[in-house]
Amino acid sequence: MFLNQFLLLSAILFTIGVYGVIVRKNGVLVLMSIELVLNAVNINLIVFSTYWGVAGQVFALFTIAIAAAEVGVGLAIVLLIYRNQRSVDIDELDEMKG
Amino acid sequence: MWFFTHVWIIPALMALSFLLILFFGKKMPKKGAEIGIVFVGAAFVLALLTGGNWIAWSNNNPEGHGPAAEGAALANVDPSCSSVAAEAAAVGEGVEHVEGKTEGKTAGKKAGEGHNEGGHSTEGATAAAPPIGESAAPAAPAAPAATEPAGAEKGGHEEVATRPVVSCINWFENGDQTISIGTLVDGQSVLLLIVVTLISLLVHVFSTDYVHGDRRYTHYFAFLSLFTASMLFFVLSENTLQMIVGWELVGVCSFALIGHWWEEKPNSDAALKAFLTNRVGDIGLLVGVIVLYFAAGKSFSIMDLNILANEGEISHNLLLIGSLCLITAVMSKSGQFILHTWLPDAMAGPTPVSALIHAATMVVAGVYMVARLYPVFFEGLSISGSSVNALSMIGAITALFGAMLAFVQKDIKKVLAYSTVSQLGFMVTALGVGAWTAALFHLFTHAFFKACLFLGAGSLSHACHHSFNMVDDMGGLRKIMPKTFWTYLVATAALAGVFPLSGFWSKDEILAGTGSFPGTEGANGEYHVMLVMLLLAAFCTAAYMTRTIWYAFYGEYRGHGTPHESGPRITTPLIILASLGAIAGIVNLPAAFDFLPEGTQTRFEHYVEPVGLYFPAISHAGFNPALAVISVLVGLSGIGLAYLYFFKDAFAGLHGLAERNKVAAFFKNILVNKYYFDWLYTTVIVGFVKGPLARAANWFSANVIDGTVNLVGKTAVGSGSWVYKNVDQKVVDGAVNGAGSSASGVGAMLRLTQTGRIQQYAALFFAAVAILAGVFVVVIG
Amino acid sequence: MNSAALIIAEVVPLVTPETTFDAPANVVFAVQAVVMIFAALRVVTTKNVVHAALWLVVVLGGVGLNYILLQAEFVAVTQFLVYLGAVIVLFLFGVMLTRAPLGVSDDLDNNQKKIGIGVGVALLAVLSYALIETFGRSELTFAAYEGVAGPNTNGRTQAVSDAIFGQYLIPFEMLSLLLLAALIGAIVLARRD
Amino acid sequence: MIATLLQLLPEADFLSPTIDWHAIAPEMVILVGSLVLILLDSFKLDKAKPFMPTLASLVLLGALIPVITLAIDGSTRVLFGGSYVVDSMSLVLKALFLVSAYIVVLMSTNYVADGDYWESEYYSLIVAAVLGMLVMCSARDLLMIFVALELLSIPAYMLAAWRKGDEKSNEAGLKYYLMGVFASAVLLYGMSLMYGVGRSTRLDVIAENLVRIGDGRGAPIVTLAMIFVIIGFAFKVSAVPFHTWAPDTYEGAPTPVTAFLAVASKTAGFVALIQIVFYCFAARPDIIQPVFAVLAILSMTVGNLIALKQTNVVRMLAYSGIAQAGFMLAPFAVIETNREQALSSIVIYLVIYAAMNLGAFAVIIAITRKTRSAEITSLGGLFSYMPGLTVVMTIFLASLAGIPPFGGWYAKFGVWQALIGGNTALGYGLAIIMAINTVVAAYYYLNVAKTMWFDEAPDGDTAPVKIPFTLIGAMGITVVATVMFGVLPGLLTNISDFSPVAAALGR
Repeated sequence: MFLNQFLLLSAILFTIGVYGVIVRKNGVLVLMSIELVLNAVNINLIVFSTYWGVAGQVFALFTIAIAAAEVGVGLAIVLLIYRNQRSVDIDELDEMKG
Repeated sequence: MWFFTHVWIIPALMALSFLLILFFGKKMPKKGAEIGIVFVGAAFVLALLTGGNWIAWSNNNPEGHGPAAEGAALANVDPSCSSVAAEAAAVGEGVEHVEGKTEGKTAGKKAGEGHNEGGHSTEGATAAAPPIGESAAPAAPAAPAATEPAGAEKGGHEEVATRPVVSCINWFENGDQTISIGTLVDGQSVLLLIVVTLISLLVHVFSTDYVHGDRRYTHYFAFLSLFTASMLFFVLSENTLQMIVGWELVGVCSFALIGHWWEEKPNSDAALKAFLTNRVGDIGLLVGVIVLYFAAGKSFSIMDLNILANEGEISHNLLLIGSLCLITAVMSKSGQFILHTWLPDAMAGPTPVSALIHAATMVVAGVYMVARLYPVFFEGLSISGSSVNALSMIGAITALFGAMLAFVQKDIKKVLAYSTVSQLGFMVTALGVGAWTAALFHLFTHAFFKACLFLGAGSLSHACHHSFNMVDDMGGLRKIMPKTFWTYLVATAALAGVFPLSGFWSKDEILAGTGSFPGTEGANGEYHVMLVMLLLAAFCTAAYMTRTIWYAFYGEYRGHGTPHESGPRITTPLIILASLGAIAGIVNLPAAFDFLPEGTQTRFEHYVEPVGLYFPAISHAGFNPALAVISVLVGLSGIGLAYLYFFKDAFAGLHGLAERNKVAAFFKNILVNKYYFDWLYTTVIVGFVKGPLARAANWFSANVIDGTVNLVGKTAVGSGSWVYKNVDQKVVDGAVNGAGSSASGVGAMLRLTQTGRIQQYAALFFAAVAILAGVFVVVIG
Repeated sequence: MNSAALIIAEVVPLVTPETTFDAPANVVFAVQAVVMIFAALRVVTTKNVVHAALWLVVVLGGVGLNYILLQAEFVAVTQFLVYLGAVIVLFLFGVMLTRAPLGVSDDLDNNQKKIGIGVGVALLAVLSYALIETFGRSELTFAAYEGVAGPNTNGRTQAVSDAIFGQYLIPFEMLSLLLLAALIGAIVLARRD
Repeated sequence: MIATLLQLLPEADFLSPTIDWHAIAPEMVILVGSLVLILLDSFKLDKAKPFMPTLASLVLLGALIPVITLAIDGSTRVLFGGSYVVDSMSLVLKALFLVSAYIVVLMSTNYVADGDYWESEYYSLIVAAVLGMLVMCSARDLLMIFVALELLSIPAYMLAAWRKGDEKSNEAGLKYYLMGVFASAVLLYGMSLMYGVGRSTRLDVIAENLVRIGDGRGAPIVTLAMIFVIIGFAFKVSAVPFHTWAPDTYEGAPTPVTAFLAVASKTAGFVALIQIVFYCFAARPDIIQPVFAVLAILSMTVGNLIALKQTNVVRMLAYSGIAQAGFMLAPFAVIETNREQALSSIVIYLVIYAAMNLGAFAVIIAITRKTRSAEITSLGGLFSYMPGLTVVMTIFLASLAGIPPFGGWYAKFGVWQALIGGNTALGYGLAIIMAINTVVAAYYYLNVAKTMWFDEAPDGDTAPVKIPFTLIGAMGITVVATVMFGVLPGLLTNISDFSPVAAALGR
């Protein structure tokens, strides 16, 4: 197997995730897109850990844990907004600008 | 010596005064004014004592010349403040240190001084006597005097070395480097000490009446004290970093004082404008100081910098860059052309503040800074032996420009403001052409008569219901306010350069310093353009001041209510200042006046001009009677023309007063003058000489003289008002404001990018990531 | 010298002749890569919120499969447990609690599709240029795992645990506080009061 | 039962790491302290609430004690094989974070108690975030830096949304969270590649490998990884064009949280940048110098220009903070030729910036107690009814504008010195652009000062408002610091003399 086949797969996932966060306006969907991006990173780490030892795996484990925490916090904020505004349409949040 | 090492007490007194007034002022019977006066009085006495000691010190320290003496002159420099000076002082003979080019320069300088010294030496040399000096001076830097130091010895063996006394303490450490804070005492700083404390004292006294009953009376005095303290701190600066702090403090205080009556929006706007314009220059100062810091081998010390610059150990390019940066600072602080616009606006402050700002403190800071770091400019701009440079050009343009603009102002304070701009232009030109002493001398004399004029204007407005509009709200005050009138008249005459008032002597010295006029070969270069521009400026100065006198004191009273003479607390300072303005010139009578008793000529130069390695080898232009006569004539013709212009109009009494402020009215005045000339020629001349000669004379009078008067008047007024309306108000002010409004326009546009929508932010974020990464990946790989 | 050589060749020759084409692994990779990319595209394009969550399951599972291919079994197990077991459930709760429309909805995207595609393509171009330019056709050799011996699978899980509790002890402790803080904060924000 | 299970375990060859407990004592105090706060809140509930700010302050100040003892000890301590280093610079920065957080707690005390907030959890989260900051100061490992960054960010996301009923606060929280996560993603992607090319997560190893790879063409992934990592932190310090979250979040978040974000969080971003750039990326000045020059120029210019048009004082401070970040980013661009001065000028700027900006926010909190609005016009006539507050605010504004003798002046001066001392065209260019920007910046700072001093009070309401003593304490500390740092810069130059640190960095 080539190194690049994994790295390019991860780059594609990263890019798709980026597309998602720019285009999706439902808050939950944006969070899902973020998961794509973070998983892309993990693939990179694991790939490189085949060269340089377990540090990459440890890094990936930390990333998984932190990503989970981030999603939890993100959902809490989205829920908060939903409760106040009855909508999770983040495109409509533009009270502060300029 | 005690006075020189403890001179820090003077600014400290004023700072203490500020704190005391701030904390206890309101509880005092006189609301804090008495604290200010007592402290500034004490500061003045101390400054006088320091000055007296300085004179005694200078007289009692006769030194020889040559490199050894130059080094010895630095013996009172604390080694911890200036390593270079300490080194120079330590080198016994100083010859190893001061070699080659420097040695030639130093000796050449002495030869130049010899020329001036010759005038009052007991050997009975006459003005034309010292051929040694005259021959050596023009080629001062290149003089092969190293081979003939005797020439210097002969001419100047009576010269005394005025030593700088530098003391400092450790301020802070920056890495392995110690930055000190301290005082530099030499003639220049002592002079400013006396001037600043004196003017400040008089302004304090004046203010007790002038701002009486003001609701921020206590604040006002607190800031007067702080302002004075800042200026004194700046003046005594031992290093450039300290200078920046003082410089900025002065700016901050002026902000507070200009905006003192902030209830009116224009006042607070003016304060902001003054401050912001000054910020532009501050940046120049900062960058310049940092450049010079590296140029001087990582040292902020003024001594180090000056000595190294003087000895040619700093590359010319670095000095040029540094001096150009500093010139930006001078342009803003000293109101030089393009950045001068804040100065007239700053008239919004209380008048005594204007007097303080214009006469002794803020605006002269720029001039003082150039004088302090003179070797940087002298070498960086190649002042010696040239005929044009940035400094002198800016000064000359400002001198002429400001004088023309003063012509068309209605507000008496704005006339004075533009007048200050113009006079600062004189000083800057003088520095630019190498006439260091003349510049400082003019600073000295100008302080008195300009302070007198401003306080006089304050007295007038005090009488006329706080209006400064001399065209509409004043007039005929000569009888009502005799003290104000006479002091104002004297100060005006001094400003116009009427012999023998102080302005005459200092202005003449500047004119001679340009080295353009035949017979002033002792100067550093030949600045022909500057001489012409300064003469024109001098002409305009005389004329617009006459105009002011006319509007304020002659004709009929046009304002409201009944004007009255001001009280003694206002008039006493006026009288003191007017007297000083009249007689201050005697401190620097030309060396050529050898009929005077010994030791009365060039005293100012003698005590104020620094001696030592930290000052460049400038030479002095001699007094030239022809030039003096011309300058007086120029001044008198300015007065005369304006006299015909305004006063004769009054005799005619035909025109409505309201019309006077219109340009059309000026043309009418010209017509009136024509009648006057008609009268002169028909009755006086024709009465004596009849026939063709008379007719010819009549024709001459009707066509040539009238035409000339007409033309001159029209041109002066027309160009003045055109320049005011189009250049000053539109172009210069517009550019200054335009830069601001375009910046805020761009800001408004950029603000639209902040849409508030997260996903546009996200798009921008990732687009920026892609672009930044893409560019660098492609470019660097 | 090739840059890939500078970065990795000291561990393993750039193109090792003895490396055989690992057919099964590559076939598995190709299939799951295609599925993953398709699923990822569906996550960001589908008009049904619940479907998006389910497509995400496919992607995350594929990622776990990749970890197995890369012989990182412990991480793969964690991936399945944390993502498929917890995060997806969290998302589904989120979908329900925010009353997202369960059927097809046209109102899930904003009007920035073109910008999104532009940015995505630009980013992918930069990334793939840099990756291909640098690593080219370098082989994956698992050099790091070969020397590690131990009682359990290739010794790697033990090595991971040794690293976490040795070298990475401080981040591990911080992580515990981070999770606690996130927990407390999320509760405060999400609960009614 | 357990004993049998243990017997089943194979012979473990795990060696528990040796830990220098003194070196990590400040972190331990914070860790234990935050747990105590959480436990107390859980068991005592409302009874404990009034003591929470005091307790949080005690924890923060308590952590300062080991910092001081470590500073007195003076030796550089290296833990975990070089991935955790306690040296003089990290101690200065730790002290800065602890004091800043203490001031934030002082500012929060009445603000949080008066408003409708979850009080105890608020302090728990702040203290937790401080742990992230402390670790950041010593971290010399990508993973550790990342976890520290997340630990200080995640509580901040939630604190920004802490005013639960307020839609603005919610919006602020979501914006900050989403942008923060995007930045984390980019940062992580960069870190994963950096791990790939650098063979380790430890900065010194990566630096060696970067040198070994050299700047030969053909390894664009190195460039890409470095830029991604820098961008991740550029977000944190709100550098343009990654600044968009800052004004909105600052405006919407509770004001003490804004102060926390604007000072502590931004400082943490700079600390991370210092670690990464000085200890690792310095091997490639050909990349980082232009990158930082671009970021610095954009930040100072765009920040200043938009700040000119702001009507809300918090937003104005947000944009001014962006511009100030630009000033602080500039010395990175002369890292090759003037490393030592660049490092100390950034740290000095950070310290002074913390003092003056925290002070400005404290004053705003005090003022908004009366005006209930952060519009600049609402500050009108402040001098007539709260002169002391006006003077204090003017000092902060003057300091931010860089006017002597206040601290901001010396901060800017140091940066200039570093830039010009670098003696490169880039350095001179940056110095000039910075000079122009300083002039622009003076305008909007003084405009606020002018409003306070010269304008009329809106509605003519000139009744003064009582300022709680905690807030007075916060203002007192910051104003004294701001003035002292300007008058006696020696205080700072002494503690920020990192020449040994910088020497150790030298190649």
